[in-house]
Parts: sequence; C-alpha cells; structure tokens
Amino acid sequence: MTPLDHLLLLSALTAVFTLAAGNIRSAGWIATLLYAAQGLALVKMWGMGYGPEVADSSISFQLLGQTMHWRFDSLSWFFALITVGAGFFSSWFASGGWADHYRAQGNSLRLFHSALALNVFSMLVLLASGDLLSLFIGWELVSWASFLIMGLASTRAMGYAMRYLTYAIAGAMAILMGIVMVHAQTGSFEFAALAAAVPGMSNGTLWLLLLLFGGGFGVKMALVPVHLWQAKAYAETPGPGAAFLGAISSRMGLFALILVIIQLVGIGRLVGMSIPYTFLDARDLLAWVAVFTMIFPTYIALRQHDARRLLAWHGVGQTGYMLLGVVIMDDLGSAGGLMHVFNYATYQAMLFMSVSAIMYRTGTADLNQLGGLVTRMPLTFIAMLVGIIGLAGLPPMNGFVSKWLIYRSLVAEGMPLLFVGAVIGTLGTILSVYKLIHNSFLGQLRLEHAKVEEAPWSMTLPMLSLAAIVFLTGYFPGVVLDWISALQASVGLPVLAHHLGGVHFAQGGLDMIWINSLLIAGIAIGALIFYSTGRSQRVHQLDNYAGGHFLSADVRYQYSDNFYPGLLHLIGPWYRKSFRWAESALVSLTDALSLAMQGLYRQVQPSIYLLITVVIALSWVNIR
Amino acid sequence: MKDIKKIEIIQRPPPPEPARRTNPLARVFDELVRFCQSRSMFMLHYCTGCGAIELPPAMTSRFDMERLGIQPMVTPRQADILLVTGYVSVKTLKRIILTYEQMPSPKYVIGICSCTVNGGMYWQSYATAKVLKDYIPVDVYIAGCMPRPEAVISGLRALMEDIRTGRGDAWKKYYQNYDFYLGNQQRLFGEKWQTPTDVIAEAHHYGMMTDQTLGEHTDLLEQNEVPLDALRTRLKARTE
Amino acid sequence: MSWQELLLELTLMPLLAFVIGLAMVLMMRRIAAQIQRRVGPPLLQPIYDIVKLYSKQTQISHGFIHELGIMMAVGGYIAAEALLPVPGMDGLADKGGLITLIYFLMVPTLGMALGVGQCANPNGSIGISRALTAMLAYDIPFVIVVFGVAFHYQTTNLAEIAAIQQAHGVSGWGMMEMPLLALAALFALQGMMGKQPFEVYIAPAEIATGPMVEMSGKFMGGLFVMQSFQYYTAGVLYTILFLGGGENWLTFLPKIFAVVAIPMTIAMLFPRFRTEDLVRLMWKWPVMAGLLGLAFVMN
Amino acid sequence: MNNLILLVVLPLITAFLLPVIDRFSTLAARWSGPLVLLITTFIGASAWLQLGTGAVSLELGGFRPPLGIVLYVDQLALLFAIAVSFGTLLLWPYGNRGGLRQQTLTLLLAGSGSGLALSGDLFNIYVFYELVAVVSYGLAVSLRTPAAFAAAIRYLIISGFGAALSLAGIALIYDATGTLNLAQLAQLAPEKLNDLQGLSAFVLLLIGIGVKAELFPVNTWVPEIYATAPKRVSALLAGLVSKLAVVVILRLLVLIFPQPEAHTLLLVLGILGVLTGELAAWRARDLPRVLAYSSIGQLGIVFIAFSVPGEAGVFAGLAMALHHLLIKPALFLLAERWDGSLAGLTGAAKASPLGAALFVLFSLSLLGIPPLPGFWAKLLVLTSLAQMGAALYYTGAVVIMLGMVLEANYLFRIIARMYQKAPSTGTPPGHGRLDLAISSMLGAGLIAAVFLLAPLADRLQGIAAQTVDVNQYIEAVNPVPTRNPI
Amino acid sequence: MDKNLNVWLDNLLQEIEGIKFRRKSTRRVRIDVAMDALPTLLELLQGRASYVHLSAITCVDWPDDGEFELVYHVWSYETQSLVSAHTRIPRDPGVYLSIYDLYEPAAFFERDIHEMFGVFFEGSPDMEKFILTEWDGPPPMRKEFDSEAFVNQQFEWQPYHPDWLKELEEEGGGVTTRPEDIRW
Repeated sequence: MTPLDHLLLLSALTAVFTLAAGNIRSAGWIATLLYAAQGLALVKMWGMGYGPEVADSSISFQLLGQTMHWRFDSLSWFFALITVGAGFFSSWFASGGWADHYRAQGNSLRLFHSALALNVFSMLVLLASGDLLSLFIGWELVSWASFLIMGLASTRAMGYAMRYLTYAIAGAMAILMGIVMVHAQTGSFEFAALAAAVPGMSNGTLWLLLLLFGGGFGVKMALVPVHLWQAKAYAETPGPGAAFLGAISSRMGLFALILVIIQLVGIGRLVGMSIPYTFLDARDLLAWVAVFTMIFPTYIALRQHDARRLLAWHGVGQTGYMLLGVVIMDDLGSAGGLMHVFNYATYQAMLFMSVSAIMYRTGTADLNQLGGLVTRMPLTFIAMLVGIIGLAGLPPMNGFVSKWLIYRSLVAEGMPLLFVGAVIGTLGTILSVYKLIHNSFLGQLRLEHAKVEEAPWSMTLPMLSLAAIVFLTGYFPGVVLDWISALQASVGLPVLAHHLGGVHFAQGGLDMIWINSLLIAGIAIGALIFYSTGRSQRVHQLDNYAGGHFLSADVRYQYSDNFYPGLLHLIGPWYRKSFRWAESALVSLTDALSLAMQGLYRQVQPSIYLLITVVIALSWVNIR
Repeated sequence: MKDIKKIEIIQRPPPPEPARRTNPLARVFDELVRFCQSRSMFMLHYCTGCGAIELPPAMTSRFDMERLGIQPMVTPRQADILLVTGYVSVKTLKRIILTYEQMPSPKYVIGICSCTVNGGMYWQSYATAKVLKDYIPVDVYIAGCMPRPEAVISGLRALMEDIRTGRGDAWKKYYQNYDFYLGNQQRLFGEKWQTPTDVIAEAHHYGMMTDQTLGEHTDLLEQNEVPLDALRTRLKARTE
Repeated sequence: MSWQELLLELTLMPLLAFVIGLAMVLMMRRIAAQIQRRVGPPLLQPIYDIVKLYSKQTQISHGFIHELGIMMAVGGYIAAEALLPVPGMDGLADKGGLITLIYFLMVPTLGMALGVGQCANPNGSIGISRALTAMLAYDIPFVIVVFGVAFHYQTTNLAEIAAIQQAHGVSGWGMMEMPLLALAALFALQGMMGKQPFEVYIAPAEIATGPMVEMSGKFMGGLFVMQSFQYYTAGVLYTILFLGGGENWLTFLPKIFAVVAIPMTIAMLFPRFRTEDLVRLMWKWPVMAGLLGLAFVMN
Repeated sequence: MNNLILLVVLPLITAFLLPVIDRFSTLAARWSGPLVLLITTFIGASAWLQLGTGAVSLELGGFRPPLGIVLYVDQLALLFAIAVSFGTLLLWPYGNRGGLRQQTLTLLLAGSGSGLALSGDLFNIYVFYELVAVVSYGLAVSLRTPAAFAAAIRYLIISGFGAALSLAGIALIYDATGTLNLAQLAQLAPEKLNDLQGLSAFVLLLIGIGVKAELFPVNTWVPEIYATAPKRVSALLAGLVSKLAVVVILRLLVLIFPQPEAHTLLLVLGILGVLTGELAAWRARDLPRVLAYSSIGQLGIVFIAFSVPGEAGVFAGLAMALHHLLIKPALFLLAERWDGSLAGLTGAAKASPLGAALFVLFSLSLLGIPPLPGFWAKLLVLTSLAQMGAALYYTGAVVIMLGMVLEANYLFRIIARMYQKAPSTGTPPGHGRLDLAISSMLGAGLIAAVFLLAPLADRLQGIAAQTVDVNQYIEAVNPVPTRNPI
Repeated sequence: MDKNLNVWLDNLLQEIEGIKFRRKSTRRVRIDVAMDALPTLLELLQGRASYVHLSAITCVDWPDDGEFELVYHVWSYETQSLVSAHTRIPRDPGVYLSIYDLYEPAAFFERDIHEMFGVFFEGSPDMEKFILTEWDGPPPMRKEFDSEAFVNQQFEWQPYHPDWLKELEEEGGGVTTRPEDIRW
C-alpha cells in the first residue's frame, strides 16, 4: 500500500461516509477532519514537493492489451495540495451555521457533502493519472462530479448545469478523439510513447492534436470561445460549493494542458508550428487566447450586479493569467502562472465564502440591495478586503507576486501587446473588485440591515485563516516557489532561482519581504502622523454633507447602480454578446436538423421512398 | 504679498488676553499654530443672501484673496469661515445652522451686510431673522448694504488678527452655552427643531461642556428628538 | 551599504520628497495665479494650510476604514518614495523595480477609495468611480511607456536605468532615444497628477470635490500631504525614465520642477473633460504615440 | 451436439401445440412456453460448453451440403442462439397480458430467431428471415390500437419490399455460382461474385435484410412500431431481432463479399444512420420514441464498426452489439410505465427511485462513461476506426462523437427533469415489480461486466477471430465441389 | 391685421353686460368686470381674441371696502397687446373659482395669492404652502397684518447704543424722527 493508495483510499472513504451519513448534524465536521487526514496523507509524500520523486500506486488494470496505472509526481502533488486544501476549507465553511441554513431551505445536506467529496476524489484520480487512458477516465469523473455539485441548488442551477454538461461532453469527446489519434500513431496510451512519437509527427497531425487537446482542456478552463458556461454555473452552486469550484475546478484543465501539451509536446515543437500567412505560431495562439480570456470576462464582470456572478466571471478571467504564464514557458513566466494557480485558489475561495456569508445574513447577493455592512460584519469585511487586494494583485498580498512574475517575464521575453493586454485585464479587475466591496460593505447601511450580526464563527474562521495564508504567502513567496521549482524540474520547464523573499533577477528582481515591510512601515508612519494630532469623533452616517438638505434614513442616497457610467457609456456598444449569439445559432441549427430528420421518419408513403433508395444503390454499384 | 501692510485695520477695543500655556516652548508652538491658522483660512462657498455677489471680485485678480491664504472651499467639512451674506430668511437660517454645525471647529462666522447685524433693510419683514448673533456665534460683522470687496477684505484681515492673537474663539460659545442658542432656534422653528449633528455629544467629546450647555431647551430637544435611524414609520407612510 | 546608512536614506527620502512636494504645490498655485493675473499665495502657504488642517480641534470621522484610507494614502506614497532613486540615495530601488512602483502608486488611490467609500456620501462614491475610470484611462499609455523603457534598457531596476542614461550623457537620455514614448508619458503624467483637463473626479462645482467631500481637519491635511508626494513622485519618475535621473541635486531639481511645471501650465488653460471624453482622449493619441514608439524600440 | 436442432424445432412445435394444450388446462398452456424456452436455453448452454473454440456443421437429414441444408454452429451463432432463447424467456409476456396469440407468436419468434442464427444456407436464412418478419407483424399489433395497425401496415410494406429485394439478390447469387450453401459460396466468391453482379447482389441482400437491422434507408418503420407495440415486444424487436439481422449481414460480409466497396457502403449507411438517429432523438416527444431513435443511432455505430475490415472491426462491432443488446431491452422495460410525454416525467425519481437510478446507470453506459463497459466498446470502435487512417473512417469517428454529445444532452435532459421536484398536479406512475426485477437483473449484469471485463474481452476477441476465419468455416462444412453450371 | 382686431374686440366686449373698459394705450386695455362674468371674459379673450398668455394674477387688499381686487393680466402675441381684467370679490369668505382649466400657469399664481392673502381658489390643483413653508401665522400680505408689531413681538433687537452716538445725543443731535415715519 503506497502512500498514494492511502490518499486515494481516504478520499474514497470520505465520499462513502458523506453519502452514507451526510444528514447527521456533525457530518460536516467529520468530513472536514477526513479532508485534513487526506492533507496529512499528501504531506507524507512531501518529497515530491521539493524533489523529483514519483509515487506509484499499486492499482493498475490490464485490459485489451493496454495497462493503466496511476502515479503522483510533483506536478500532480502541487495541484493535489490545492485541491485538498480547497476541499478542507469549503467543507469547514459548510459544516457550521451555513449547514443549518442550507437544510432549513429544504435542500439535502447529504447530497452536497457527498458531491463535494466526490469532486475531491475524482480530482485526485485525475491528478494521479499515469497514462492517457487513465487521464481520460479521471477527466470524465471530474466533469460528472462537478455536474452533480452544480445542479444541486435549484431548477435554474440545473439548467446551467445542463449547459455545462453539453460543453463538458463535447470537450471530453475532443480529448477522446485526440487520445485515439495518438493511439493510432503510437499504438499505446503511455505518455512516454507520445513523447517519443512527437518528433516524428508532421505539423499537420500536431496541429490537429493541439486543437483537439487544447479545445478539450480549454472547455474545462473556460477559455474564450467556450467560456459562456462557467460564470452562471459557478454562481448558482450553493455557497461553499462555489468556493471549491471557483478555487480549483477549472484548474484541472490547466493541469491536463501542462501534462499533455507543455510536457509531452514541449515548447520546441510549439514554436515551430507556424500559422500560415501570419507571424503567429502555436505558442502565440495560446498566448492570445489567454489574453482574450483575461479581458472579455473581466469587463463582463464589470457590468454584473450580482456579487456571485461578478466573482465567477473573474474566475474565468484569471484563468487567462495562469495560461499566459505557463505558455511563455521561461522560468519567470511559468513560475508566475503556476503560482497564480495557488494564489487564485486561496483568495477566490475566500471571496466566494464572504459573499455567501453576506447571503447567509442578509438573504441577498444583489449589490444594489446591499450597503454599509462594514459596521455590522467587520470580520467578513476583512476577509473580503484581503481577498480583493489579492485579486487585484496589490503589493501586500500574494496575487501581486504571481502577477509581477508574469509581467517581468513578458518584459524579458519582449511581448509588448500581451503585456498591455494583461494590464488591461488587471485594471478591469481593480475596477470591478472595488465596485464589489463598495456596493456591499461601504456606503449607507440600509434600514433592513440595521440589526444584521456578524457571520457565525464556523464561517468566519475559514475565511480568516485563508486571509492569513494569502498574506503570509505574499510575505514569503519562497514557500510556494519551492514547490513550483520542483514542479518545473519534473515538467521540463527551466527552473526559477528564488529565495524566501522572492526572486533575485539580474535586471530588477523582487524581494517581497523588503517590499511588504516597506509598505507596512509606510502605513505605520501614516498612522503615526494621523493619530499624533487631535482626537476625531465618530459621527452618525446621516450627519453628512448633502448640499444643505436634512438627510433622513428612508431616503436611499447610496450610489451603487451603474457604477462606472462614463466608462460603460464609452464601451457599452462593444458588448454585442457575439459569443452568446453563436451558441444560440448552433442550438437552433441542431433543432432545425432534428425536425428535418423527424420529418424523414414520418414518411407515410414509404414505397416511393424505397424505390428511390434502391435506384440510388444500384446506380452507385454501376459507377464502381 | 507686497501690500498686505497697507490694508488698514479698524481699531477695536482689545478684549482680555486669552489664557496662555505656561512653558515657553508650548507657548511658541501655540503662537506658530495660531499664526498658521490665521494665514490659511478656507472660506465656505455658500451664498446665503444678496451680499455674496461681492465675494467673486474679492477672490479674482483685482483684490486677490489668495494672497491672504483664503481659498473658497465647497463643503462645510473643509471650510473654516462661514460668510453669512445678506438678509437671513428663516428658511435659509435652518440651512445656515445645519452647515455651521457640520463645520469642524475652530470655525468663524462673518456677518457681511447690515441685515445680519440688526435686520437691515428688511427689519420689519416677518420672514427674516433679525439678529444672527442669537442663533450662531458671530466673530466679525462687516456693515454696509453690500460692502465693497475692500471692506470685505479688511473684515477678513480683522478676523486674521483675532485668530493670530487668539481672540477668535467665538465658536466655543456655541458649545459652552448651546442652550441659549437652541432656545432662540426653537423659538423661531418650534419645539420639533432638530439637526442631524449631535452638538451635545460633540461638546462632551471635546470637553467644552459648561453648566450653560444643557438647560430646559436641550431637555425639550431630548424629549421630541426623532432618533435618526428609527424612521421606519415614515417609510411605511411613504410606501402606502 | 550598512543598515545605518539605509535607515538614514529611508528616513531622508520621504522628508525630502515632502519638502520638494510642498515647493511643487506652491509652484502650481503660483503658476495658476500668474496665468489668472493674480498676486498668488505667499511663499509658505502650503505649510500654513497643512498646519492649520492638522491643528483643527474637532475632526469628523465616519469609522476606522475612513481613517485607514487616509493612512494608506499617506503611507503608500511614503513607501513609494523609498523606491525612487535620487542623487546620492538609491533606497530600496533594487528590491522592487518599475512594475512594483506602478502598483505602489495604485495603493494610495485604492486606500483613499476605501476611506471615501465608508463616508457613505454619494458625491464621494461618484468621485471615486470617476477617479478609477481615469486611472484605467491613463494607466494604459503609461504601461506601454513602462514596457518600452524596460525593454529598451533590458532592466526594471530604476537605479540602473538612471545609470545607463547618465553613462551616455545628454544624448543618452530617454527622451532623445524614445521621443514618442516621452510624449505619451507626458499625457499619462497629466492624467496621473489629476490636473485640470483630467480633474473630472475632483469637479468642485459638480460633485463637491468628489472624494474629499467628507474630509475635514487632519483627513484633508493627509490628502494635501498626499498631493505633494504625488507631484514629487510623478516628476521624479518621469525624470528617471526620460531625463537621465539625478547625477547631482543641482541638475536634478530644475529637471523635476520643469517636468512638473508643464502639466500644471496646461492644466490652467483647459476646462474639465467629461469622463467619456477623458477616456477616449487617453486611449487615442497617447496610446498611438506609445505604440509607435514601441515599434521603434522593439526593433 | 446433434440435439441443437431442437433449439429450432421445439419452440415451433410447442407454438403449434399451444391451442391444443390450452384446451386441456390454461395453466399448462401459460407455463409451457417458458418451460420450452428454459429447455432450449439449457441445451444451448450445454452445447456452448462442449463447443469450446471449435465449429460444427450439422447436415439435416444426412444429405451432403450442396443438396442438403446445413446448420453451421460456431461460437458466434451459438452465442446469439442462446441470447435469443434466454432473451425471449426474460421478455416473455408473463401475467397473460397479450393472451394466447401473443405467446404463440413469441414462441415462433424464438424458434425462427435461433434458426436464423444457426443456418448455414442462404435460402434457409431467407426462409427463417421471412418467418421472423411475419411473426413480428403479429406481435406489433397485439395492443390493437389504430396507431399500432397503421404502423404495422407501413412495416408490412417495407418488410415485404425488403424480402422481395433479398430474394432477387439470392437469385443473382444462385445464377452466378449455382449453389446457395455459404461454405461453397465462400469458395466460389473470389472469382464468381467479384464482379458487378456480385456487388449488386450484396446491395440487394443488404437492403433486404437491413430492414430488420434498422439500416438507414429502410428503418422508417422503427419509431412508430416501437412506440405503439407493447414495450416487451419492442424490447424483443430492438434488442434481439435487429442483432440477428446484423449477424446475418456480418456473415455475408465476411464470407462472401469481402470487397472494399461493400465495406464503404456499409460505413456510409452507418454514418447516415447515426446522424439521423441521434438528431431525431434530440427533439423526440416521449420516452419510447427517444429510445427508438437512440437504438437506430446505436445500430448505426455497430454498422460503422463492422465496416472496418478484419478482426478489429468485428471485435468492436460485436462488443457494441452485445452492449446494446443488454441495455436496450432494460430501457424499454423502464419505458413500460413512463411512456407519457416527457413533461409528464417531472419528479419521476420520487415515484420510483430504483427505476430512475437504473435509467441513469443505463444512460451513463450508453454514453460511454469510463468505468462502464459502454466506454470500452466505444474505445474499441474508435481505435479500430483511427487505425484505418482513411478520411471516411475519420468522419465516421467524428460522427460517433457528435452523436454521443447529442445523446448526452437529450438523455440528461430527461434525467434532470426526473430529479426535479414533482409538480403538484400529478406525480408520474411507479414501475411494475416484474419489470423492475428484470431490468435490475440486466443492470446487475452490466455492473458484473464491469468487474469481469478482462476475461469477457478475451473471450469476445476469440469469437471475433473465429468468425473472420473463412477457411475454418469451409473445412467444418467441407461441401462437395459442384460442377460449373452450363 | 391688429387694427381691425382691436375694433372687433371693442364691439365683442359690448355683448357682456355690466362691463367697463378703458383703453389705456394702444397696447394696454383695462377691463373691469363683475365677479361671475370674469371666466367668460377670459374664455372669450383666450378663444377668440388670441390672448393666450396669462402673465400674472395679482391681488389688492381693500380692507375698508371689505373686498379683494383680483387683476388678471393676459397678453396676446398677435396683437401684441395686454388686457388687465380687474374684478372685486368679497373679503370675508375670500373664495373664488380657479381658471386653471383655461390657463395652466394660473395654478402657481393662485397658490401664491392663497398663501399671501388667504383667497381660496376652488378647482386649483394645489393649495398647499408655497414659499413660506416655515410660516404658520395669518396670510402676511393682508393689510391688517401688522408686520412690524409681529417683528417686535417675535424678535429681540441687538442693543446698539455706541458711545459716539451718546455724545452726539447729549449735544441734541442724532436722528429725532425715524425715516419711515415721514409721510409725504
């Protein structure tokens, strides 16, 4: 029983336990402990985090002349760490007050916990895949598990889950086609076989493979052309479920992309495959898809007025950064992209949790119905503040480090337009993230929220511990960079030389210990200056300047709807929903075809019809 | 800054010297702070009456107020001087009191035009408040039925002198005998008169409370004060 | 570089920045007065204003986040000064380069935005939404410029950039080698300093000085201090990137004052732009100039 | 081994004796059918054990092949013969639902079905095929609804037309080679039937037999019949009879017409079958029609698989056919009580949780979700298609993929509706205990297949190898060489 | 065109009995009409004689006659001439009917007069407080309302007796009669 078996067994045990005893009161807590146990089992394999070790599992199948086996290497160890961590925090969040609230609304808690456990288990199986066939099996399990957790909440959620399913199955079929093509070329499903066969393949087949695998994994990562399903589906998932999905679910696509395209096909071939009549090659294509994935969803998020929808659209946007970082494939960029996976998981989960804490207390996540909650829910505010600083990528938090690495590598590699595209994405994030915290926590407290209390400890503790992680990994990025350098070595990317505080780079490095302490010292001096002079007095929120008007609480003077009128007035006409139009055009085409086919089968007079078929068949014979 | 000395100041009997802190260092520091306060006054851009038409010429190139360090500011929060210009109608007086209470102290009121002194041209009118001094403490009066910019500047110059010598503390009177002012205000606006600013809490917070601060008028205020937040009833009235 | 010297530098740089910043604020008000044919404020007026604001006896606060906003506004810039190399003092320039500095310049804006948010005043919120839109507008040309410079000198360490430029003398200045980028940077500078044509978020007549609507006493004082730091940082950054940084103080000071004087004079001649026009202008000419400059830099 | 003829003869005799037995005691009549089927299944099973990997040819009445009729028994034929008798046993109209008539016809179907599977003579195949066709007309109308009669008439026309075509095909073959015994034909085919006449004979035969095998142009009868016939009959037709026709086509393809044109024709018709089946199912009104169209699609995949020459194609096709044979009857049994409009199914999971769970299991396997056997079958098909490397085969693979996406969408649209909260108006009906029992047995069979996957796969590979081996067929039958016809 | 309109206007007005009109100048006509005839007059002026613009409604308080005098100023763009229709209404009920249906701006003039004089116009859309929102005393423009007495009672005055005025008065100087008491 290798350590990997312990992990998979434990994960399966959690799934079975939650399925069996999900509805008992303390089911959530026990599930959280089980996730912690999984974390321990993972830590036992810490060797992979810091060195080129590989842990094989004893389970393997011998079927149809193919052997399927499962193993862990540092790439899967890194992703597994984030998956189990996200599972641990989401189930911890879902075990206290939130659980009673969820059950009070008539939903079955057992289904939710088992769906979460199934998700974690299927992701671990995917991460442990040893060859293309087990990769596909894990991939299908993951997409079905996330379908299950998405469709729990309501009929509307089930509608979005159905839409996700069609995308997922289409993606899976593309991957299966790719695997079968590889099998046809190399005769086996092993990774090594593919790696060996790649030099021999012509550019045409490689392009086909890239499109198939890229498309299939891209569907899960919600890259631009196929990004429509993710935001709505994640927004409708119940609170901690959304936190888990937002944190790690679409990163499985990135894991598989790294495994297949980066590790097996490798950058050499990617740069070589040029698109005719353009200066672009395969790597540029992936980079530009990443940049568009950064910009479009972020500016769609800007217009949302439902907090969950806004965060989900950011989920789609931030995947662009990870892909861009990984696709640059130099030591800085790939380290930035991979670290962004870890960073993003931490603060996205925290943001989703804080939004569901607000929904738990006020009943709504609509930004136009909220306001002024900072006085009532300070801890949730701190969690969201740390989250948005991380999401916007500002210095004290870890989001800054990964974005700095990506930008620094873009400058070093000399890709100006990608750099500008990435910055447009960041600025869009900063704008929409401020709108999120302003409309929900700042501004005028509404009458109906006057008596709202802070979220219970079972919800605030996970949030605050995640905030601590975000701050600490921001202060000492070296901790995460160690795992990433081990991962880079195993995947074959150039390894990043780093130290605890950041990266030492000849032409302008980054030392987060200095930068953060400098910033905190600056703010401390600001505070010193501020508090050294006269005492200030807290005044009532209605004691406010309103041009001489006597303010009263029933007049709502919070400015929250249509938050960036100038900008949206200018870029309003650019939102032409062209992707949604394309999707609905496809659906209506299938409808038309299906009605035509049904017409075919409703032929009442078959005789003429048969004569035609025979004539055609025989004439076809004569032509031969 | 060439001809600041040339603006002559109307001589007024010097009132008693304000209390000075004993140790010399603190006194020099207070002297410096008061000097800076006198040389940098933010004027609230709020035209309460007809006299305000004289302010733009005082600000622009001919009589440039900025050389005295006076800038027009938009909100009461940022302003130090409240210029009450022209007749003070009862409706405007409500807004003046609200604005005055929203200003951070030390704050100064300058009554421009004779209407603020004793009612001026509209002394018989039922609609104007005659004596501004009864409702908010006033530092300097500038008489004239719309005094010319030179007069306004010399008034401001007198105020600067008061501040520099430490006599410009009329704003403390508002806290110290708030009851007197509140009484006059209630007499004019009725018992239900209330402003969002909690002046009594502020007086308490900054240690300006004296025995005159609280009285029967403040008790009256306590009784029929409508707590700002609990306006649910009006909300329901509004929605039916 | 022993830690005592570093400590000395870290304290000296912000103080110098503050003093030079005050001088720049005075210069701005004097230029404004000169253009409007007025006498203009006395020499020490900025100090008088700040001392008066800090010596206010009743300060109105709307909550801790309101105070935190001002602390972040002032503290953010104090921290940013340490990254700006000035003649004789490099501070922590090598620990975080040009990209870190851009983010450090965003920290005060967002800190102030948080503070204003809690004042629950619609004027403030409208002002902040316009300020962030303006930031989005002028940051895009600025980022193009930053990329061009970083790629041209193959480094993001500001001290090195200044050293490279000084090595070749005046002909080595950024402005000579990358004129278009310098022009685009000037546009961005105008937006970054929030001066008249792009002052839509202060807009006194329209939204009662936007974010500063509820700032009294030391809050307002904090913002005045931030304003002086803002001018100093903008001026020094532009000088380092395009005017060869500071060999010695005698040549450095005139350069930064000249750089800051240009946007201030332009400011006094223009009315305020609407937000859409501001964004449209910023995304049209400076971005074109920047991209053209980049094309030259790239090959 | 000789008593295998009983597989054909015994059901036929009991079918005719049933009215006589019924005269004596209805109880005996009701149970005699299942008893006979039990005996034939037993005989088949014991023959299967004796056969091992060999192949046997039984001359009926001791006459040597060119004159006499021969039953050729190899693993493929025996497997399908057992499947027919055991399947009819499972899907027997218990509880006297269809009355005596339906029981006799079902027995006739069983007898002729096993005959069709075993016969080694072309004309004999035609006779049994006609018998199966006639019996299925009778079974299709056992509900006596006007819609059933209309559907049956259309089915009669098409089937009759198909029979005529196949007779013409057989005539062409007889004219060219002078014999109808499959073994002899296999010997003579390379030089006699390799020309135009041979190919047109194959086309005629393909379309003729294709009617029962739901081949593309001639399967317009399928949705109406399966919707209006009693669900057990539809299960029989969709599950067993269509597979027998496929086996016959496979025999023809392997033994007599190995030319590439035949394979490409089969591929084209298969692709069209998948496209029309899946697309029509996207907008079907009620569950039986969805299953009908889906079975057209699945059989299209089987044909695509068989169009791959050589052992890999046959292996993949057999895997898909057996998987479909296991799942489709179970789904039809579930459709027994759920045949109302799809909207009526909202909240059905609450009414019969086991039924809904089984439906989910079967649809997952149909879609080819990894751990279930459906995935391995589809993987075999795809790998064999990819091996061919020709453009047409790639389009075949892509069409299968698109089919799966469409199938996933419409199947899970139904499942999503089932698991929603039932509307207050009316909750859908639960299932009969018997139907549930049989379909859950089939479900258990499916899950068992998951665990016994490796041995099953090797045994199936053996069968495929044997079917492709033409010389083994010829030696087993060793016909007397005929003289060239004048 | 305007000449014969005036002539036509003159003989039109003959039809209404009890009407007195005096042409003050070519562009101004004063008409005195009875209380109940005014609406018909205005209707004729507006409908037939193109006096479409109601400039103002003013009210004059005749306390000794016990009447209010309402003056309606209507202007015609075509003839470029103004008609002022005067009418007298009794003071004590102080009720008159509104001409809002003829001229919509009348609503504001009537509301103002109601606030200042207390005349109630039936049919006028809005009779609430208009400008004097803080005032709850009697209508202030009425002549019997003594503003000065009210002011003396309501407000105190700033005691203003500077030293230099005292010396002047000792020498017999200073102001003896107050400026507003001088009636010429």
